[in-house]
Amino acid sequence: WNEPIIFELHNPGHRGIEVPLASEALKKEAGDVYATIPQGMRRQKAPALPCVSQARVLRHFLRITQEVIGADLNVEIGQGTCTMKYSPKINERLARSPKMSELHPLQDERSVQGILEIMYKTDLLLREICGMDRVSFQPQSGSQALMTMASLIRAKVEHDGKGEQKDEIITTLFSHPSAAASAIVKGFKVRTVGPREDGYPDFEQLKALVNERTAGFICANPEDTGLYNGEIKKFTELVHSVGGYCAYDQANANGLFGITRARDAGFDMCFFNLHKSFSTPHGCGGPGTGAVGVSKDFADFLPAPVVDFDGEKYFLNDELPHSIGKVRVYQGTPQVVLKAYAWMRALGAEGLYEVAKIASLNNNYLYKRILELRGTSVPFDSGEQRVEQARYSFQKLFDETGVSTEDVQRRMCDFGLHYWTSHHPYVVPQPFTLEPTEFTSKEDIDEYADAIAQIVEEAYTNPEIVKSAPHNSSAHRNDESPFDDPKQWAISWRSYQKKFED
Amino acid sequence: WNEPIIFELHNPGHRGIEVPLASEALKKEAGDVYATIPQGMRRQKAPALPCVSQARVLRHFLRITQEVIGADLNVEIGQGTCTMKYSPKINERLARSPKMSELHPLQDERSVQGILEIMYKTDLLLREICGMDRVSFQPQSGSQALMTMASLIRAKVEHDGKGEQKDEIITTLFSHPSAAASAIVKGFKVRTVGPREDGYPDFEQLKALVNERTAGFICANPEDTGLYNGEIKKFTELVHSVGGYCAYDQANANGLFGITRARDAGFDMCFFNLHKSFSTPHGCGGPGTGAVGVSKDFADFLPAPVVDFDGEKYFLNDELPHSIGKVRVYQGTPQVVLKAYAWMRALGAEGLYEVAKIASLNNNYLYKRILELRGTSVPFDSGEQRVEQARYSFQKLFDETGVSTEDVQRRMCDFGLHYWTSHHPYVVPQPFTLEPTEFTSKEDIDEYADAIAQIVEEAYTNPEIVKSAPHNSSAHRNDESPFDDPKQWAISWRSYQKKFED
Amino acid sequence: MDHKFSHHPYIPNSDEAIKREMCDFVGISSVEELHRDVPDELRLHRSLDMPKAIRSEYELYRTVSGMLQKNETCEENINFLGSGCYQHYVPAICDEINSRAEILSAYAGEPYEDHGRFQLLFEYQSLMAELLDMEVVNVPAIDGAQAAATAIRMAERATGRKKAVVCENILPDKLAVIRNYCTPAMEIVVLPFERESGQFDLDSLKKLLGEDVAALYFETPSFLGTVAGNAREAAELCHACGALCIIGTDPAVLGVLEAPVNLGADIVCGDVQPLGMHMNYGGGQGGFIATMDDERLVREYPSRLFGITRTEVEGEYGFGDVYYDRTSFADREHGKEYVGTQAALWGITAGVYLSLMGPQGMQELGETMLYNARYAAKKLSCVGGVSVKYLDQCFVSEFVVDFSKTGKSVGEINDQLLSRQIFGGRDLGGLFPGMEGCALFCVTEVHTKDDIDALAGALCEILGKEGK
Amino acid sequence: MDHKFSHHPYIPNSDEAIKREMCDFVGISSVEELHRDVPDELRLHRSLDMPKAIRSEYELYRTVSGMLQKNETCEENINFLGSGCYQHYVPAICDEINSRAEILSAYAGEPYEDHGRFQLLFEYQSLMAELLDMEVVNVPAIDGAQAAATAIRMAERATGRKKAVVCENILPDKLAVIRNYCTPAMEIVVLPFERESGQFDLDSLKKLLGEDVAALYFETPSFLGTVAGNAREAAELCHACGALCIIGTDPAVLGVLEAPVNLGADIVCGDVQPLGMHMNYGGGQGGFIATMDDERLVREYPSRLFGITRTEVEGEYGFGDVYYDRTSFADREHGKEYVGTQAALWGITAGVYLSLMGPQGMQELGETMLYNARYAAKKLSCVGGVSVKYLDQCFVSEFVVDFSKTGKSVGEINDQLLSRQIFGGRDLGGLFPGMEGCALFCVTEVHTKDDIDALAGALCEILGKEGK
Repeated sequence: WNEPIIFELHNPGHRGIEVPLASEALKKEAGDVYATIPQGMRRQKAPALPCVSQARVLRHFLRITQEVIGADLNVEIGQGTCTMKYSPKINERLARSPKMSELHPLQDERSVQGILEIMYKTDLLLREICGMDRVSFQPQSGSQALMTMASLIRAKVEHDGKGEQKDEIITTLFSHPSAAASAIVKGFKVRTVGPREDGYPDFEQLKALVNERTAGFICANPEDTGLYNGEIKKFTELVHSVGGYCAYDQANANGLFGITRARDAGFDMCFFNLHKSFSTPHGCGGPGTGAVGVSKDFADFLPAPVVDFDGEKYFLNDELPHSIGKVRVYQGTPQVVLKAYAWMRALGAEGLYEVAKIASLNNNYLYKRILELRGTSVPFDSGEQRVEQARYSFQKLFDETGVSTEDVQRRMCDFGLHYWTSHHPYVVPQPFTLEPTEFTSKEDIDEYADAIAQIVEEAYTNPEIVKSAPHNSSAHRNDESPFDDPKQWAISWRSYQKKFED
Repeated sequence: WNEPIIFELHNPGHRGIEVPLASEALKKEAGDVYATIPQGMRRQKAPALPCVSQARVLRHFLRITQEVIGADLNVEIGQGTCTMKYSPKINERLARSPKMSELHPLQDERSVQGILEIMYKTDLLLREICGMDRVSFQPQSGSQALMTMASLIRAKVEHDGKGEQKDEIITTLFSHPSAAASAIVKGFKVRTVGPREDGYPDFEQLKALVNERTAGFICANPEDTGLYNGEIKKFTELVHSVGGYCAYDQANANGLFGITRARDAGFDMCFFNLHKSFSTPHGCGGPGTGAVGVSKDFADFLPAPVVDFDGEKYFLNDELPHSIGKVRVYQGTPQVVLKAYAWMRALGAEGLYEVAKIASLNNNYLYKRILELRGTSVPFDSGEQRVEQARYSFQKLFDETGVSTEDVQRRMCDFGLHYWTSHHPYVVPQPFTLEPTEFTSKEDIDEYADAIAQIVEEAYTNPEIVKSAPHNSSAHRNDESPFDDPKQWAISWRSYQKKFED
Repeated sequence: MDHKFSHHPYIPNSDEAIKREMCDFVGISSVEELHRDVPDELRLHRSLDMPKAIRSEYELYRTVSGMLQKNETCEENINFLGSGCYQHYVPAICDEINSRAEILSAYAGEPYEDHGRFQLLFEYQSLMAELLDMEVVNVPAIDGAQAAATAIRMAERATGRKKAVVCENILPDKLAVIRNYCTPAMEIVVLPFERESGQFDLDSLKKLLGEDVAALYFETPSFLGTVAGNAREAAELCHACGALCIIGTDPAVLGVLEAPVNLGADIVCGDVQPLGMHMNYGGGQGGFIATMDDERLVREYPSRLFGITRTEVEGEYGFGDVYYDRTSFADREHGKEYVGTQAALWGITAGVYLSLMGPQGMQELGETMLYNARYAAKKLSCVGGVSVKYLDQCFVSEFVVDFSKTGKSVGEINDQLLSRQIFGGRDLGGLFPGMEGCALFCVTEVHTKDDIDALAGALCEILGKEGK
Repeated sequence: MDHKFSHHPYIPNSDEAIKREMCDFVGISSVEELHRDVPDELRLHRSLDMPKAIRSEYELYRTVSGMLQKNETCEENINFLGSGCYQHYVPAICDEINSRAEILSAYAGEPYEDHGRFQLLFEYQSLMAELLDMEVVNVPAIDGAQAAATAIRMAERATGRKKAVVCENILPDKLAVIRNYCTPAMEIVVLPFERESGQFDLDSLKKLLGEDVAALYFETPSFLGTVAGNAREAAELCHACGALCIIGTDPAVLGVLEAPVNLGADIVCGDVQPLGMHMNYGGGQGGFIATMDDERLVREYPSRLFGITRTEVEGEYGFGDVYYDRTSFADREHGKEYVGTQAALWGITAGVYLSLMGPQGMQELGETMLYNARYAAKKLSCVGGVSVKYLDQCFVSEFVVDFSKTGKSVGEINDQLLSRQIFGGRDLGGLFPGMEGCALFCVTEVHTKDDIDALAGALCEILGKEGK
C-alpha cells in the first residue's frame, strides 16, 4: 500500500465517530459548566487532530497492519531472545470477553472472584515451575521485572542493615541489557562478568568481583548464547557466601520447563516473561507481564498486593510488611495472566516438558543447519548443545564477501522474514541471533535456513543484490541521516512539517 | 505470499485442534457404540483431510485473507450493481455477541424476545421505507428473494383461479439475470422488454407483451443503467389491467431512500438486499438477506413464520393460510437483520435521505469525471441524471487502441482496485459498471477516476502494458484453458492431483 | 433535530462545503436537484416516519445490546435442541478468519485482485470433497434445504424426468422448501417412514419408483437420528430404474459413518452449519452439493464452481470459474436455475474448520457424539415413564424420546426444563402423525456427562419419579 | 495419562517420527539426550505437579470461561469507580485493529519488514503531540505512574539535581511507584494538599522549592478531580529556581481543558488508558511522556522514539529510531534507565482512537463529562446528609462525595449499592488523613441521566432519606 500519514487524510468535513452528548434535560439541571472552569484553564485552541471518516480510518489502519509481520504470519525464528511463539486464539478470545475486559481494578472482591482465582492459580503453577514460594504479577515487562528484582535486593540488604555497604550488583555480559541498566536505576554500581573462550561466564572473574560490597548477582542461564552454565550453583553459592542475593532472569524459560528449577540452583528470586515462554502475544511490545517469583525470605518484600485465598474466597493481600511499594498501578496486567493460565492448562506438566524438549531440539537442528553454511560460525563455542537459542557470527562472510550482518538483515526482509543481529555493543562480531520455539515445525526451520543459505550463496556470487536490499519489502531504504541529528529528527508529524515542509 | 494449497501443508504428525473425548466413565456406561453401527455403514477409509498444526493453519488462512480486497480495504467503486458500502464494525460486534450467535432457532419464544423484537422492529422500518404492509426476512439473498416473489405470484394467480392461464412473467433486459432465471425455476415463461435508445425500458414493447397470460412483471428501477424510469406507474397499471402482479427488485435501493416508495409506484411487492443498501457485509457472497415486502393482499402468502407482537410479547406467527411454505429453513439469517437494524437506527429518517442524496451525488460526480476521459461513452443515454450507478462503455477505446474492457479490468488490479464489466450477455459493448455509495468520499472517487484516466492514457501511448496486465497483483495470468474443458477442469484438489500430477 | 445531517461518520460527503463543491462540478445548485427524474406524484413528500438517529456509537451499542440482553443463550443454558441446526464447538480460529475485514467486506472481485477469495473457496470445495469422498463440490448454496431442492432439480434436468420421491423422515422445513422450489416443474411424492422403525420401507419405495422418477431423496442420519441401514438397497433400486439417488447427510458424522457416495449416492447434499458456524438463531446455515466429476452432472450445477489452474509463473496456482456459461450470470434465463449471493463466508469457515480438524478430529468428533448420545439415551430411558425410541438402532447425536406414558405433554415438560435452564428437545407432535408425546433430543461433543446427568435429574424431578 | 504427549496442536514436532528424523540429523538418539549440560543435581527428577492437560479447545474454553463467569462486570452493573482507570466507551474499530493478528503477534521487527509497526507508533506519537500541543512523545511507557517516575528521573539527569517535589494529591499507587523508582537516587518530598480546597498551596510549595530541586510533579485534574487553578504560578516558581515543571494529566479531558504545556509544563505525562482501552481489571494502562523538541530533554528519554524520514523512493516515508544510542539497547548500563516491552499495543490503539475522535470528538467528550459530572454532583448533594466537596470548583469527571454526616460508612454504603448492582465510589478513608467518610465518584460519557438518577435514588433508599 503506500498509505499516507493519517494527517494527510484530513478533511474538515469528515468525522470518524460521534460521542454521546448530554441531554438537554441534564444540561439544564447541570447549568453552565464552562463557567466553572477557572480563568485560563479552558482549552484555547482545539487539538489539530485530523478529521477522517470512519471507513477511511479503518482502511488506513487495516492497510498499515498488513505491513507488519507478526508471529502469526511468518516463520518466526529471526527475533532471537524474544521467544516468539504461537499465541492460541482461544486464549485471546477468553481474554477479550467482557467478563475480563470490563472489570475495574477497584471493584469489590466479591465481584471479581473469577479473575482472582485465575491469578492465584497461576501463581501456584509458576511456583511449581520455578520452585519459589510466591509470585507477583505486577511488573508489566521483563525489564520492569529486573528493576523489581533490583528493588527487592535493595530493600532486603537495607533490611539486613547493610544498605550502606552493599552497593554493587554483578551481572554477566551476555545477559539482557536491562539487567545492568535497571540496577543502575536502583542506585547500584554494576560489575560485569565476561564469558570464557568457551562461552560460559567466567567463574574466575566472578570470584574477583565478589566481596562485601556485593548486594546481588543477576544473570540469565542460558544467556543469549543459548549455553546452559552447569556450574551455576557454584556462582550462587559464592554470592551467598558474602551475604549477597541471587536473581535469575528467566524471561525466556522455554528450554527448561520441567528440566530444572531456579530455586534448586540457589537463586533467591527469578522472573518469567509471560509474553515470551508462556505464549501471551507481544502486541508489538507490550503489555506483557514479568512475573517475579521469590523465596519466602523475600515474600514480604514484594510489591503489594498479592492474591491470596482464605479457603473460601480469593482476596487482595496488602499485608506485606516490607513491601517495596509498587512498580505498576493496581495488579499489573491480569488479562495477560489469564492467557498464560489458559496456555499452561492446555499443556499440563507433560506438555511443558515437551515444550522444553522440542524448543531445544528445534534449536539444535537449526544450529547444525546454520553452521553447515559457508561464512557462518559461532564464537564462544564450547562444542556443547545449545538450549533454546544461539548467537551466530557472519564475520567470515563479511571478510570474504564484504556482506555484513546488517546487509543480510535487509535482504531477509525480501523473504518476508525477520532477522535480528544482537543488542549493542556487539560482543560477537557480525552477530545474528536465532531462536525457534516449540511452535516452529521442521518445515519452518528448513524454510528459514534455506533463505539464509540462498543469501549466503548470493553473497559469494552476487553480493550487490544483498547489499542493496530490500528490494521487495513494504518500504525502501531509509535516509537515515535525520535520526541522530537534532536539527533534522522529527518525532511527530508536526515536527516533520516544521523541519521539512517549509 | 504464494501460499500453497492447504493439502500441501499436510504432515501426518501434525494436528490442528483436539476434540473433547468421552470420559472413561461415560464410555463404560454407553457401551460399545461402534457395534450399533449397521453393517457397512461405518466409515471405512478416513477422509484424506490434511494434518496441519494449529499455528500453520492460522498462518495459511491469514495470508490468504491478505490476498482479498474487501470494501474495508480499497476504494470500493468498481463492483457496480453490488452496492458496496461501509459495514460499521459496531454492528458486527453486536451481531457476534453470544446473545445473538448462541441462539438456537427452536428456542422457546420467551428466551429470544430480544432478537424477535429486533426482527419485528426492522420489519416496521422496512414497511415504512417501501410502503408495503408486511416483510419476510426468510430469503438469504436477492436471487432467492426474486424466486420468492415469483413463488408469491404463482401462488396468488393460482389462488385467483388463473393458475393455468397466467404463465408468463415479463422482465426488462437491464434487470438482474436472476429476475428472469428464477421465474423460469418457478415454471413461468419469460418475456423481456428491451431498452429504448435513451436507455429507459420501452413501454411500447411492454404493451405488446402484456396479455391475459401475464402473471407478473418484475423489474428494477433504476436498472443497471442507473436511470430512473419516471413512467414506472404506467407500467404497473398496464400489468394490473390484465390481472397481473408487479414485483420490484429493490436489491439496491440506495439512491431512493425517502425519495419514493415501491408501493406508491403501484408495486405489489418488492425486496431489499440488506447486504447491499443496508450495509451488512457481503462476506464474499453471503449470507445476506433479501427482505421481501408485500402489500396486504400478499401478506398471507408469505413464507412462514413471520414475527408478530401481541402487545406484550413477540412471537413467531405461522398462521399464514396461503403461505408458499418456506424458502429457507427457520427464520432466515437474523444476525443480518440485526446489523441492518443497527445501521438504520444510526441514521434515522434524515440519515437515510442523506444516503440517497449523497449516493446519487457521488455517482453523478463520478459520471462526469468518467465521461471526460477519452475512449469512454454511455450507450443508452437519455442525457438525464443517473441515480446510484451507471454502465459505461469502452467501445471507443477498444476501437482506437485495441485495449478491451477485460484488459482494463486486469490492469486495474495493479492499482489495488476492482473493476467489473457487466453480466452476460453484454448489451452495452465493452461495458463497465461503476457504483460509488454514500461511504465513498470525493477523494476516493478522484483516486478511482485518476486510475482509470492513467490506464486510458496508457492505452493510447503504451497499450501493451494494459494488455499484459496484471503486473503487480497477488497472482499472475491464468492459463484459462482448463475451465471449460471437462478433461482438464479440476474443481477439487483431488481432481487436480488426478488430472495433472500423474 | 439536534444535529443537522452533516458530518455523519458513515457519509463523508455529508458536509455542506464538500456538497457544494461537488454540486458545482456536476452542474446543479444543490443536492435537492438530484432525483429530478422521479415524478412528483411518486415522491414521498414527507420524512420517513422512524425513530431519531442514534448518532453516537456508544448509545447505539447500548440500545441494541440492551435488546439483545433479553435473549437467553445456549451457553447460559444447557441446550438439547438440534433438528438441522446444531450446537457444536466453534474453534476460535474459525471466527478469527471469518471476521477478518478483508473477507468479511469482500464480494465478487476477479481472480487477480481477489486471488485469495478464490483460493479460500477452492480449498473449501477440496476439503469437503475429501470428507464426502467425492470430486466436485459447489460454492455453498443458501442452506441444506436449498441444496436438496437444487439437487432434485439437477436430477430433473439430467434425467429429463419430472417426479421426485422424497422420504418423509427429513426436516419439515426442508420438505417445504423442496416443495416450493420444485413447484410447478416437478411432482414431489413423499415416501412415509415406518413409525416402529423410523426407517422407510424398501417395498413402499419400489412402488413409487419407476421410469418417470428423476430422483429419490433421503437422509442418513435421518431427521429422527436413525441411520439408513437400507441405503445401499435404495440406491440400487434407483439406479435400476434410471433415477438418481440423492442422499442428504450431516457432515459432522462422516468421521464415523460411511460417506454416502459409497452407499450409492449420485448427489450428496447437506448443510455446512455444523462445521464451524455458530447457530445464530438459524443464521449459520449453508448448503453443499457434491457429485463425482461427471460432466453430465457438473453441467447441471447452478452454483459457481471454482477450479484450479496454472499461471504464467512456474509453480504458481491460479483460480477461476469452471464452465461459467452454465450460470444465469452468463446466460440469464437460459442458465441453470440462478446464482448470486448464497453463503460463501460459511463455506470459507467450513474450510478452516476441516483444516483444523483433520481426519483424526473428524473421527473423534463422531466418536464422542456416538458415546454421548448413547449414554444420554440410556440415561433418559431409565427415567420412569420415559422411553427412547429406536434404542436398538444406531444414532450419532439425535434420538427420539417418548414421553407419552409420563402423563405430561412435551410442552409441559419443556416448560419445566426451561425454568431449570435446560432447553428440552423438539416436540414431534404435530410434525408427524403418530409421534405425539415424542421429542427429538440432540447431544453433541459440547455436552459433558454432567450436562446429560443434569437433564436426567431434572426429568426425574419433573416427572416425580426416581431414575432406576 | 490418557494421551501421550504427541501431536499437540501447539507443538508440531511433538510426533515420534519427526523427532526421530530431527534427532538423527542432530546426532542424538532421543530428545532425552538434550539438556545434558544440566547437571544431575540441578535436575528435577519428577514431573511438575500440576493439573492434567486440557487437550481439547472446547474443554479449555468451558473451564476458563466458567471461572470468568464468576466476575461481575461494569457493563452488567453501573460503575462509578475511576481513580486512574476509567470506563470510557471503546469504539469498535479500536478493538478491530488491536486484535489484528499482524500486530497482536508482532514484536520487534526492523523498519523494512515491520514498516507498519513503525508507522503506527509514529502516528500515535504525532496524534498525542497534537492533543498535548507538544512536539515529542515517546513510544508508550508501562503506565502513567512509570511515566511520572521516568519524567522525574529525566529531570534529575537534565538538571543534575537529586530532589523532587511531588504533590500529595495524586493516585497513591502512583506515589508508591515514584518512590520505589526514585529510591535511592533521589529524595521525594511530598507537598500536601489543603483539605478544604483540594488544592496545593503556593506558599507551601515555595518553601519546598530551591536550587536543589530537579522538578515539581503535580496533576491537573488532580486525583480528587479538581483542576489546578494555580498551575501557571506553580510552573513559574519552578522555572524561577531552575527546576522543571512536570504535569500529569488525563488525556480524555484535553478537549476542554488547556494543554499543560500552555500552563508552563516542561514535561507532561499520564496514562493512555482512557483513549480506547478497556479497563481489563487494570491491565489497560500505558504511559505517555511528552516534551517540546528540546535536545536537552530529548536525550534524556529512556524510551524508544520513532522518527520519520524519507526513503530512496520519491514521496515515500520511512521510519526509524531517533537517537538510539541513548537507550540501554544500545549501551546497556550506560543508557538512560532501560527500555524493553512496555505498552506498545495500547499506544497503537490510542492512535486509532484519536484518529476516530478528531478535534470535535475530543471536545464533545470533555463537554459531556463536564455536564454529567456536574449533574451527578448536584444530584447527589441533594441526598440528605450527603455533600459534595469542592462543589464550587471545576471538575470534569471525578468528584469527592462526603458521607461523613450520613451515619454510615463508605463501606456500608458501597455494600448496599453493590446489592443494587451499582459499584460506588472509591473510599478515601485511609488514603488521606482528614478524608474519612469521603468517596471518589467518577462519571464519564458512558453514564446516562438514568444511570446517575439510579445512583441518587439508591442512596436515598440506603440512607433512608428522600432526595430534596
